[in-house]
Amino acid sequence: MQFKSMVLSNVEVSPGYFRMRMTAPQELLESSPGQFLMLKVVDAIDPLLRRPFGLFDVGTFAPEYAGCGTQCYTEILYKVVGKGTKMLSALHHGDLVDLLTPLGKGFAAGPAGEEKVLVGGGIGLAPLYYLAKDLVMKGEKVRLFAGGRNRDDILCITEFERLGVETYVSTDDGTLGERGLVTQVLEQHLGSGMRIFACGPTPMLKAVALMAQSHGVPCQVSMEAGMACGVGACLGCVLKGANHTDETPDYRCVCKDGPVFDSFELQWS
Amino acid sequence: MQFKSMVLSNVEVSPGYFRMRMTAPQELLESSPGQFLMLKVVDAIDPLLRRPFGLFDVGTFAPEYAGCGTQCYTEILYKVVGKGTKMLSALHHGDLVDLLTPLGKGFAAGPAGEEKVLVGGGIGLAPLYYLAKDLVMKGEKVRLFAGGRNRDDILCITEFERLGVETYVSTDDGTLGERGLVTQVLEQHLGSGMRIFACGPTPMLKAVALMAQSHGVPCQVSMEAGMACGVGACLGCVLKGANHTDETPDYRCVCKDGPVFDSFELQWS
Amino acid sequence: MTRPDMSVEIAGIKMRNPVMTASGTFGYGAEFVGYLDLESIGAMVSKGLSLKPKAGNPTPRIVETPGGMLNAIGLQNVGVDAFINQKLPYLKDVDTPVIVNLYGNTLEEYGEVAARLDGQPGVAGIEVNISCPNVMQGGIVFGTDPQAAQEVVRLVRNNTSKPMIVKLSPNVTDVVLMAKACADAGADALSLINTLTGMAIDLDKRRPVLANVTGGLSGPAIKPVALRMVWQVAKAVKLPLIGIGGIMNARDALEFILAGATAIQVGTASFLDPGAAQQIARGMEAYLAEKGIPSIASMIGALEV
Amino acid sequence: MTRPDMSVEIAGIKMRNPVMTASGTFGYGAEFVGYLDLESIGAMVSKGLSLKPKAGNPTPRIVETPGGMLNAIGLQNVGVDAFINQKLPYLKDVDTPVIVNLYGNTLEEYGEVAARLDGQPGVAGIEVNISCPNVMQGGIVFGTDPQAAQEVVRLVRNNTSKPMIVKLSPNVTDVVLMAKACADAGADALSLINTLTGMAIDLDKRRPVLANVTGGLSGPAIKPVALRMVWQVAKAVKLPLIGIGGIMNARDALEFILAGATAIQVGTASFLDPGAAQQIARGMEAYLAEKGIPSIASMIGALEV
Ligand SMILES: Cc1cc2nc3c(=O)[nH]c(=O)nc-3n(C[C@H](O)[C@H](O)[C@H](O)COP(=O)(O)OP(=O)(O)OC[C@H]3O[C@@H](n4cnc5c(N)ncnc54)[C@H](O)[C@@H]3O)c2cc1C
Ligand SMILES: Cc1cc2nc3c(=O)[nH]c(=O)nc-3n(C[C@H](O)[C@H](O)[C@H](O)COP(=O)(O)OP(=O)(O)OC[C@H]3O[C@@H](n4cnc5c(N)ncnc54)[C@H](O)[C@@H]3O)c2cc1C
Ligand SMILES: Cc1cc2nc3c(=O)[nH]c(=O)nc-3n(C[C@H](O)[C@H](O)[C@H](O)COP(=O)(O)O)c2cc1C
Ligand SMILES: Cc1cc2nc3c(=O)[nH]c(=O)nc-3n(C[C@H](O)[C@H](O)[C@H](O)COP(=O)(O)O)c2cc1C
Ligand code: FES
Ligand code: FES
Repeated sequence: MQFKSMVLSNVEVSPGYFRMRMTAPQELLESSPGQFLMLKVVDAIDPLLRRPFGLFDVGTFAPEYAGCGTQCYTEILYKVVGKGTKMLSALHHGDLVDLLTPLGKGFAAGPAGEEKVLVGGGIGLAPLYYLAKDLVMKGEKVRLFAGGRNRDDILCITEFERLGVETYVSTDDGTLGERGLVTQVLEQHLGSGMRIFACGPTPMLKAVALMAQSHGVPCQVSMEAGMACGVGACLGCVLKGANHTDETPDYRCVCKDGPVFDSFELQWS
Repeated sequence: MQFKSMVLSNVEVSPGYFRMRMTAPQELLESSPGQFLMLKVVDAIDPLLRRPFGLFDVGTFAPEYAGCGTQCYTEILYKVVGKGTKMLSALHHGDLVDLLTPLGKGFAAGPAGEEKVLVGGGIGLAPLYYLAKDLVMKGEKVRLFAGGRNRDDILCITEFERLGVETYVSTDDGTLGERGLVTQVLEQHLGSGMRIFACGPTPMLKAVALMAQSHGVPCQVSMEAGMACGVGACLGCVLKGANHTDETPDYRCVCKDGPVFDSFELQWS
Repeated sequence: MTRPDMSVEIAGIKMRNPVMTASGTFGYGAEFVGYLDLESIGAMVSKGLSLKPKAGNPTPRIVETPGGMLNAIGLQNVGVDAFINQKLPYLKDVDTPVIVNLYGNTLEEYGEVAARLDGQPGVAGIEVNISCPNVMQGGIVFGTDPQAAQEVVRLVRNNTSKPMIVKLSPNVTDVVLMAKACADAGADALSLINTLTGMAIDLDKRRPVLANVTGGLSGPAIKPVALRMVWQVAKAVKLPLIGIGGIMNARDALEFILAGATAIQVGTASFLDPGAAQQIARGMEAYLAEKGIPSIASMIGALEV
Repeated sequence: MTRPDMSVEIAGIKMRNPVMTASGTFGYGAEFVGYLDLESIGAMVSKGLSLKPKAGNPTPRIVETPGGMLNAIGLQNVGVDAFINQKLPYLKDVDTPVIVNLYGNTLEEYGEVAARLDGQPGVAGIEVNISCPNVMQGGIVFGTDPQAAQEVVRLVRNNTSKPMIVKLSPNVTDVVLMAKACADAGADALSLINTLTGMAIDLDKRRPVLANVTGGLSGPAIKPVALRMVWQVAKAVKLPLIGIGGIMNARDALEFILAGATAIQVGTASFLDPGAAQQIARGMEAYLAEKGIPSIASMIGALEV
């Protein structure tokens, strides 16, 4: 869908990280965790392209103004890294943005009764909250491993805990949780009957994917790539599939075939 | 000067016309009526170029917050005509803009004791308020002839009257003041001992200039042209001087030699 | 009030309005269902097809630039046979002409691709890309040399009975020379412009942003160059022209019509807004209605210079 | 921490840093006093001078385009003699090299203008504009044809003992060919790019916006094209290069240095911000300091491809 959305709130949750809530049509309640949106920050050519963000949350609320039933919202959690996200961080309640969503292929929850292990690196946590909410609603046991460089990069942990998710935090500098990489903490907990859902920087995803594969744990990863269209038309966002060679190329679109892939689908070397 | 300025207020004074007050350094009190500013609406490339606006007012005020002396402000009065002015109209208190000002050559008040006749067409009124204030402070007798298509185009007349300026209003459709062109109303009042200061659309300025010349009344006109630099460097904003021919060209920069010209300086054919 | 007549015809291809989608920016059409009505636009142009499936370039393939973007997709496509078998059937049920953009890695391949498409009733016409600046072999030489371009165009002409549009590169000293060469060699219509060759650098990494180093610049940034070239070619060549380059809205589109284009293509704009082509068609009609202009045909080349 | 060494040398012209102002965008220098310190930049390039004063084109002469602007000033200038008598004396007291941009309406005029400047001690070097796309006679032919360019460059070479920079047009199929031609004919350095030829249309009036119909596109929109051309020429030609085109900030400037430019020129940016050149120089130095890079010279052409 494409629609104009009104910003409901836009709050700095940690230095340089914002959480923005926007109105959405009811149909968005049908979206899956792991899907994303493409946001046009301004109705001008700078920045030109839409910016992709994972769905951090989708839900309903009762607006304050009288005479209006429940209304659907979506949220994104984003890090200010450049021009577009900087302009985004200056929006406030009442501003309009243009959204394309739900886009792409989300996480597959997998069979009931497994232990669902969520692994997030920094801003990679964003799509995992929507996933956690969904899994908890389905009655699954959910654990979250969240890593970052320092404590400012550990986002919205209370929100996860409120859902009843067991959380494990680690930071490179030890300012919050264990000192070390999230993958080191994860490795100590890996075992059978688990299913991993990971999002974060590509080196982390690679480490998680290879670790999962060597432990025989099924693992889905949510990937990033530069995007122009978000709908599979420009072929700008491709990654190499597992069997890709220069002679028999096999490219996958992050926007359409992903952003969530089974770890075996992709080439990690 | 170039400086960052904070928007103090930005109010729609008539449909499609806004009046915006901004902070300015004390030095701007030395500016002359008729001078202008170049405003960069956003710190982005769309719109790319600065937009020129006449100084509508310059003055001082005592800010509400404690511990701060008087502060200088400037105002512009502008019409929303395109992209830049549309974005401008969305600014509010606290937003920052970048200004170059005072630019160009303003009005020369002329000898004391003359009748100072201000002629404004639509948004051409903008620089005349600062001029009226200045002339009234010097103890001059000031009349204003303000014209527009309809009553919505007649701006800030009360402000002029509050200064003690005698005002004559005309509209094309008669919805305010006399029905007819401002030049028709002006012609009935023309006589010796006057000095005209005019700003408005070029056809109006041409009519005023020729009328003034035929009545032997000195006349200054404030002109417009597309501008890039505002400082006389790009040579984009030129007009033909009175003696311009294709063989002996004589171009004048609106930004540096103007925007105010003596009516005899320019070619009106 | 009667609705303005928006229909145009390019080399026998009848279109309900002058708005086409540009090759490589609209996938194979189906990607945009749900965002616009494929039957609201004048024609669709497919992604550029080659004889064999083509993998395209390594990544990164795209980067945003001021007012534009660079792409070095490397002409990734499913190949002409897969297009005919997998993509075309769906498009056959859509009542909008499908124009197939094609290229060859060699001269011969151009002819071969054209030949395979010739028998396909679902193909309303072909657009020959002699101008893609991304691939080492192929496009680059043909599109910037009049003789080479003529060879390609003649060969394709001999292999097709379909209306043949030739797409010109802007990376030339004299676009009029190229246009005349293609006209003389048998093109039925010309489309212009393809992308301008550009480059982006990642300062901190000290590396080009694109894996391919250079890429093709598209988007609003190139509009003035495109408009100039359409105007120049319109003055010099009698063939119908299709204007392309930075068209974001109905006003942009109508400017190209005034400059001499019979139709226009919407490229990068479809990335910003997948419904752009439909909105532009609608906006063009609204402009004519508002101004009381009875037909779009009356605006073609109507610029007063 | 020692300050990074920002100095560069172009054909014997020593500059405190690589930031120059681009011809036609900085007037004759004096216009910018009060907005920046003329002694904070590497060099100033004058408005393009001809033998006689030149009126330039009718108006409108400029129009904003997406991410850029078109200009058709028509090379209005005071003429070389008035420059020497009226503008140069002021600039002599400024401790920053002055480079005079020049052009001729005929081949002979190029030589004549160069000759008149040759004896002037206040002139550190000349920049020969063979590339202005605005004027009917003059620039357009010389800048797009290798033989014609060589003739101009040879003639100027014979009329000057000053360092000679030749400024290239981007409106060519092969900029490397043009660069080599100018190098062979005796250029000491090359600057690139001049503006891309473009056009803007006023839809409602059905007329071109510019009185001259076409104009030169400058500003951020053209940066990818400029960067590509600098990189291409740097690989092929040994002369020092000056990168120009859409440079808005220090990062843009450093990208051109990585691509192979020894110095850069700031054009349209000075319109948006009259202090741009100084800020860019300052920002470049700050970048080197922050990254611990000892000298700008070490970054020239340091792109890893
Ligand atoms: C499917 C997907 C989901 C994403 N979800 C989130 C999210 O939930 N929260 C979040 O903060 N970020 C998310 N991102 C990354 C986010 O899109 C980029 O941070 C954003 O586009 C940067 O825009 P900018 O204008 O601020 O930065 P720019 O000025 O454009 O660039 C700054 C830096 O960000 C990189 N970058 C730019 N565009 C992209 C892009 N499209 N993808 C990846 N990197 C880019 C650039 O290479 C550069 O290093 C997601 C990306 C993808 C592809
Ligand atoms: C010295 C000077 C003083 C001015 N003072 C005022 C003032 O006090 N109040 C006010 O409302 N307007 C004033 N103007 C006009 C004002 O600058 C333009 O209306 C404004 O730049 C339009 O910007 P935009 O982005 O909204 O319109 P655009 O989208 O850029 O263009 C919309 C229309 O405005 C015209 N236009 C664009 N730029 C200029 C320009 N630089 N000069 C003239 N016309 C232009 C275009 O040709 C077009 O028809 C002044 C102009 C000059 C030269
Ligand atoms: C991602 C992308 C892929 C493209 N692929 C092709 C192609 O396969 N064949 C072709 O002839 N042109 C291709 N083009 C060029 C466009 O069709 C069009 O000529 C160009 O983008 C200029 O138009 P625009 O500014 O509206 O995008 C491509 C452009 C983009 C942005
Ligand atoms: C208004 C204007 C006038 C110019 N005049 C000249 C000139 O006289 N001689 C010349 O060689 N280049 C001239 N140029 C080209 C610039 O020097 C520069 O090459 C071009 O603008 C690209 O740089 P930019 O994108 O930084 O502006 C002019 C450019 C502009 C915008
Ligand atoms: S972003 Fe265009 S194909 Fe994925
Ligand atoms: S606006 Fe540049 S010279 Fe007047």
